[in-house]
Amino acid sequence: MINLISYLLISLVLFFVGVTVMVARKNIVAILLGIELVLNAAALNFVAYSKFVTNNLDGHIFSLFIIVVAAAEAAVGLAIVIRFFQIKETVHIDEATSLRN
Amino acid sequence: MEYTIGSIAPIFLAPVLAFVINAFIGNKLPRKGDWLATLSIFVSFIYSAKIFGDFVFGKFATDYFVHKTFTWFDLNYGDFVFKVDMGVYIDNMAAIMLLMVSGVATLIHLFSTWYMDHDERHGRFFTFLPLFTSAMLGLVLSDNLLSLFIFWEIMGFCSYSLIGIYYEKEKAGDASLKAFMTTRVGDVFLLLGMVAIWMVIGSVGYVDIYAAIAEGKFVGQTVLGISLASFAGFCIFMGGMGKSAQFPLHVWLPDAMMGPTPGSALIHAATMVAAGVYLALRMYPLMVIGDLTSFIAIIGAITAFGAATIALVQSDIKAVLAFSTISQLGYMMIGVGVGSYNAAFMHLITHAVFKACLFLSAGSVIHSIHEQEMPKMGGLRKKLPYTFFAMMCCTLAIAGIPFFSGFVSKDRILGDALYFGFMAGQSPLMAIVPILGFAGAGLTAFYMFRMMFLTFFDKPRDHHIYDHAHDEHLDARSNVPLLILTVFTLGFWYCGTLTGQSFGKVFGEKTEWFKILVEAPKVENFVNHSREEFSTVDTRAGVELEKAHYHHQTGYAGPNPDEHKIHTAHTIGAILSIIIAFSGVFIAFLMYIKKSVKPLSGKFPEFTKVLQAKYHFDELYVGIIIQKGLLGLNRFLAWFDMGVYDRFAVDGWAAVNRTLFRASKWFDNVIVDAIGVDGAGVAVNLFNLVLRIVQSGRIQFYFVMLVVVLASYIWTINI
Amino acid sequence: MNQTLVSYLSQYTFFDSLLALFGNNQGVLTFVIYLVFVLIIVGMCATIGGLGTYAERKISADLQLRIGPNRVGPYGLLQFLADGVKMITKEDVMPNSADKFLFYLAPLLALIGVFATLAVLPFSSGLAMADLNVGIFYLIAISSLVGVAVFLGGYASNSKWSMLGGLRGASQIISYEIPVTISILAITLIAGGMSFGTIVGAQKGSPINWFIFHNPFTFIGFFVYFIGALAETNRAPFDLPEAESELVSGYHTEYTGMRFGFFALAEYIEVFVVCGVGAALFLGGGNLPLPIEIDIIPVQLAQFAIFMTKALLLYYVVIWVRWTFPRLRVDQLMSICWKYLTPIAIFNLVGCAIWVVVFNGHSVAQILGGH
Amino acid sequence: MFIHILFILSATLTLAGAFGVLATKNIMHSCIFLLASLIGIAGLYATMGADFVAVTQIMVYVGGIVILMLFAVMLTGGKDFVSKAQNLLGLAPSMGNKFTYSMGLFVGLVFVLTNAKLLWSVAFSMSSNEVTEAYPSTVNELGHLLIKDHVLAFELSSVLLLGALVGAAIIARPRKQ
Repeated sequence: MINLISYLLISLVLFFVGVTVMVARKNIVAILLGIELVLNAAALNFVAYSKFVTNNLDGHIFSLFIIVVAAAEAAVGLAIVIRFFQIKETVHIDEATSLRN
Repeated sequence: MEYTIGSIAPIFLAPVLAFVINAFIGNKLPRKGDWLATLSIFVSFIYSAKIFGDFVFGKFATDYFVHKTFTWFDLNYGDFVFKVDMGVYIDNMAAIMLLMVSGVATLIHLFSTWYMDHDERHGRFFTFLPLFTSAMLGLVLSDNLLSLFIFWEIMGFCSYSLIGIYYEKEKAGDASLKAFMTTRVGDVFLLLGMVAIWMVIGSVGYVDIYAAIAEGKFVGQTVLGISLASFAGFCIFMGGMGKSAQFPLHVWLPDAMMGPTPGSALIHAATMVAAGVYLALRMYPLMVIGDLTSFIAIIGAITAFGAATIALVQSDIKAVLAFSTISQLGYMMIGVGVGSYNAAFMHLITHAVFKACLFLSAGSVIHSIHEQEMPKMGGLRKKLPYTFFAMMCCTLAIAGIPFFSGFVSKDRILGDALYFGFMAGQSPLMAIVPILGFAGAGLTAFYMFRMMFLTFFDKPRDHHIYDHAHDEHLDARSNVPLLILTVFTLGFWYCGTLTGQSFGKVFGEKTEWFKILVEAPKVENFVNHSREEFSTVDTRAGVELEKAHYHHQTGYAGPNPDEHKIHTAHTIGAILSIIIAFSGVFIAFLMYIKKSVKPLSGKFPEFTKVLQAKYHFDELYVGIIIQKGLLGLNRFLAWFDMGVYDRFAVDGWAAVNRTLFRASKWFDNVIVDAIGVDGAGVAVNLFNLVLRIVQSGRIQFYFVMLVVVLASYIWTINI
Repeated sequence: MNQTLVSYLSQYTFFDSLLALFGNNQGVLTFVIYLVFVLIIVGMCATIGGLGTYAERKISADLQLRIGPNRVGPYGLLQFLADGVKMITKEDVMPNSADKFLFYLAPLLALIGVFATLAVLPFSSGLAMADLNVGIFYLIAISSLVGVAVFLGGYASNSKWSMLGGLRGASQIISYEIPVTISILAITLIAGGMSFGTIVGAQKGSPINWFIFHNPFTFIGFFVYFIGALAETNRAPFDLPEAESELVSGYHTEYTGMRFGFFALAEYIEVFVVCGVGAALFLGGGNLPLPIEIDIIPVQLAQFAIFMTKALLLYYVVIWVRWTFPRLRVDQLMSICWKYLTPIAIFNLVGCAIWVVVFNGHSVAQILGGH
Repeated sequence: MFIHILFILSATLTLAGAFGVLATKNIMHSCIFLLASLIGIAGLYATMGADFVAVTQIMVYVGGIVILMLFAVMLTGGKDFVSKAQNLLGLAPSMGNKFTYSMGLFVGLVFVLTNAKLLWSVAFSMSSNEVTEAYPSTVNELGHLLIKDHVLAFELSSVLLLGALVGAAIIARPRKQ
């Protein structure tokens, strides 16, 4: 029996794991991994509602845009990580506390 | 007869393709891609010839046209409808224009491959030339003012690039900038006119405008207190004035001769400047209901005569031709203004052909002697026989000698002008139009033959140049284009008779194809016009319309009550213009060959100086508008700034402040510093102890706080 | 609608008798049919991959005026079996400081990525495991797993040669994916669909209908695709990730035995797959050059034979190129991709789009022949 | 039947991958588990008939983002850094310790319970019909939607991608010291 609830549960668990990773990890790359999980949980919800509730494809469109935004976010985020590493020689997030230098 | 997108698009797309290829990899192609540009225009020419054949030799009626649209963009958000169509509109006029533009452009490209050979800007030249031609063809194909404007601006840009192609020369750079800026003045008006039209009918398509005129949508609409039709017509005509170099926006065209001569031939003589006249012809119904025809006629007359007088004293061969172009464009505008619709258009075509040929010949002369100043030429007839032949024929044409094309078209315009000025019941002021027109015609004959005599006849005046000139041999790239164009300077191609008058008729009425095919748009035909989408299948395929019956005397419009007067005017005009043309030639002959009459420049030195300075228009614009106007304004502002604002506002305020400062110093020291600042510091320090823990800069801590606050909020409210 | 192998077979009469054999349980029958065909296709492709190593040696020998393998079996045909036996029985060495988990995973990922592409490869109009309506897009997407595998192989070995090879390989694969994808996009634009059924079906009849001859842009597009595909499969002259003279043997330096065999097999099968895709997209796929409309088993077999012939001819060209051209430098590799292939591919895409609009999707041949 | 098998496989892969990301202490392994999870999500999309979204997911994530992540890990050394800065939870290594994990689990739980409170009633009131086995293609409809109804968002996302591309290149470019 596959229905809306099963997808929502998977999405919820994925979201939980994503948030946990974001908080528990101190490595900036790992935090980005958590963000990807959270974004995917949201995108999964959109497609599930699109399939089971609204019966149109707007949810698909939205999840496509989520994927696009995730790609942009990953590119910029990782560029910042690499730049940060060049300056501080670490990717520990607790080192990233000052607004300049 | 199928008109699908495949049979029309190549006209425009082939040169664009050549432009794209030349722009990116042109330098790597053999001969830097000039053959590609020429070939692409030739493809356009073939497709244009097909359309021309369908329209002119086909069985279409006179007022038949092909109008097809496709959706350009379509933004529909609920009730908000914003749909813009692009399309193709071809009628007889556009078909003839297409053939002329692509044909002349093909020959000029061919000539340029010779002229620009071994030039360092070869590749750049052949990148912009096809783009320019494609823009002109696209302009002719356009079915609305918006796409016309787009192509119009592309042409402006190409013209800018081609004038300034030797951009390291300061004069070339200035000239290109001048051309660009001057035409921009007209373009702003054109845009304004389009907006005005859009406001009334929500579209800028020709067909929609014609239909709106027929339905009377313009009646009663006013803007700024004048009728909207007048306003829109005036603005659009201003655009045409800028492009077609009409007084007072003519100043850019003579300077535009800084570019390579074939470029001048294509841009500043044959096609681009014709775009303004073309626009005026397309918008003719608007001009009529806006009561602008007299204005156009007067502007045209002033331009025609003024430019002709300036041309009298120029010594640069290209400058003479440039001013003659302005003058001839003035005649076209006279034609538009006096209602001589098909003669104006015919003059556009004939002028394009002979002026292209004249410029190419001038290019040939310049290329062989590397000199542009006529006083240093002379006697080149023997060195350049083919060029001489071609240039002579064209000069006969432009001077209005019978049997040549210029006579036919100009004479018809002048005949109509004569009727317009003296017999049509206009105000007496309008007599100035035919008077200036005929005077200009005489001057035209004079200065063109002056140029011919100075260049080709007489003895060589500078033997160094003469001896170094290359002898001319018949060459497919340099002479053949000239000779082909020369063939079409004969009058009977355009009117089927030798002189264009009924007493010279030899081939019968049927061959008066220009008069049969071209006439002012009849707006009432467009009222119920439904537009067609482009598709593979032409829904009109197989539908052949009967050619409307044409009366020689009455045309289509039915018998004109003034027919007799018009006929009289034309007869007088023809005789008058023949006399004037020959007398102009004769005076030139006396002055420059026989030398029995001294040139008048010695007798009126002041006037000559004014003419040589082109009536001081450049100085006028620079001196009055820029120096007096803008600089004066600047000086006034500077005075205001220093005298009024500085003295009273700044200094006075400073004095007030000084007093206030003394009071506030005491207050500051005692109350603010001691109690406020130090006290605040202590207070902030206390707060800081708490906030330092929260404002750690750690993004994860912020996230946790965010989650906790959000969660507590959601759990406390009940949903 | 996605057509699958089962939905194709169900039009034949013997399908019903098979169904009866399995007690009218369609699920079980579907499972069995897929199992059988998966085994057939995977086995066949593995053999092709194995024979690829043989062909490589034999053709290189021929080009260099040598004899090549000639001891095992007739003409040395069984050489690849002997190599396989050698690989399986070899000791499985792993470097001490390697990342164990990733070291095991990398060759498997490479094989998964390659075998997953076989699911949509159109061997004939019927014999495709699934004719997805996003077929070609799926193929491009899933084959990027190979890039990850190459990268992981390089990283997990914990050796500098492997690391450099893996980095080069990953950057090369994701860079060249762009021109390849854009060239393929131009084809989907013309065919009006991303499924292999649509694309191959649009090229029916004589070779003049092949998409390579459709218009000038697709003709250039084929070569862009082919060069890009060479680089994506790390074949010479783009075999920088495994350049012997610089990096020992790149990302699989530390691999031995069957793990190395997996990488090698994956590479050879991937070459076959890209050749097959090239044949299907540009060279008409398995279409018979005759206007045969009936759909019977022999026709399917003939289509299969034609498809394999085209793919294997391209395979020959790939090997030929390898033994003809010298290897590129890294900067040359990247400038070829970003400065030449990608702009050309984008130009082709725009050109194709304009062509489709202007000529209403007709090919050059149709235009010349008056539709 | 196949849908159910695919669903179970994909769901297992998704969740196992996600927990792998959470549990493993090696950042490289985390990336690979993320890859597994993302492929699983693509499988879940496929069970819902979202073929184009599924393949796009694989294309973008496997072909792009995961490789990007791997590169970033490689370029930043992939070591388990320890910060010199004192945290509320003491000195924490970059892959976390039991304090950070307990904090993370707490926050995750709070977040998820909040979400559940918001969505639970909504989710059950929605119609939920059984997944059918046959799916029409979504590609054509998606294409039409993208260039008609959602054209503004489509164009904006292209601008966004361009901006991200240029921005990433500018941020990460090597600078003269």
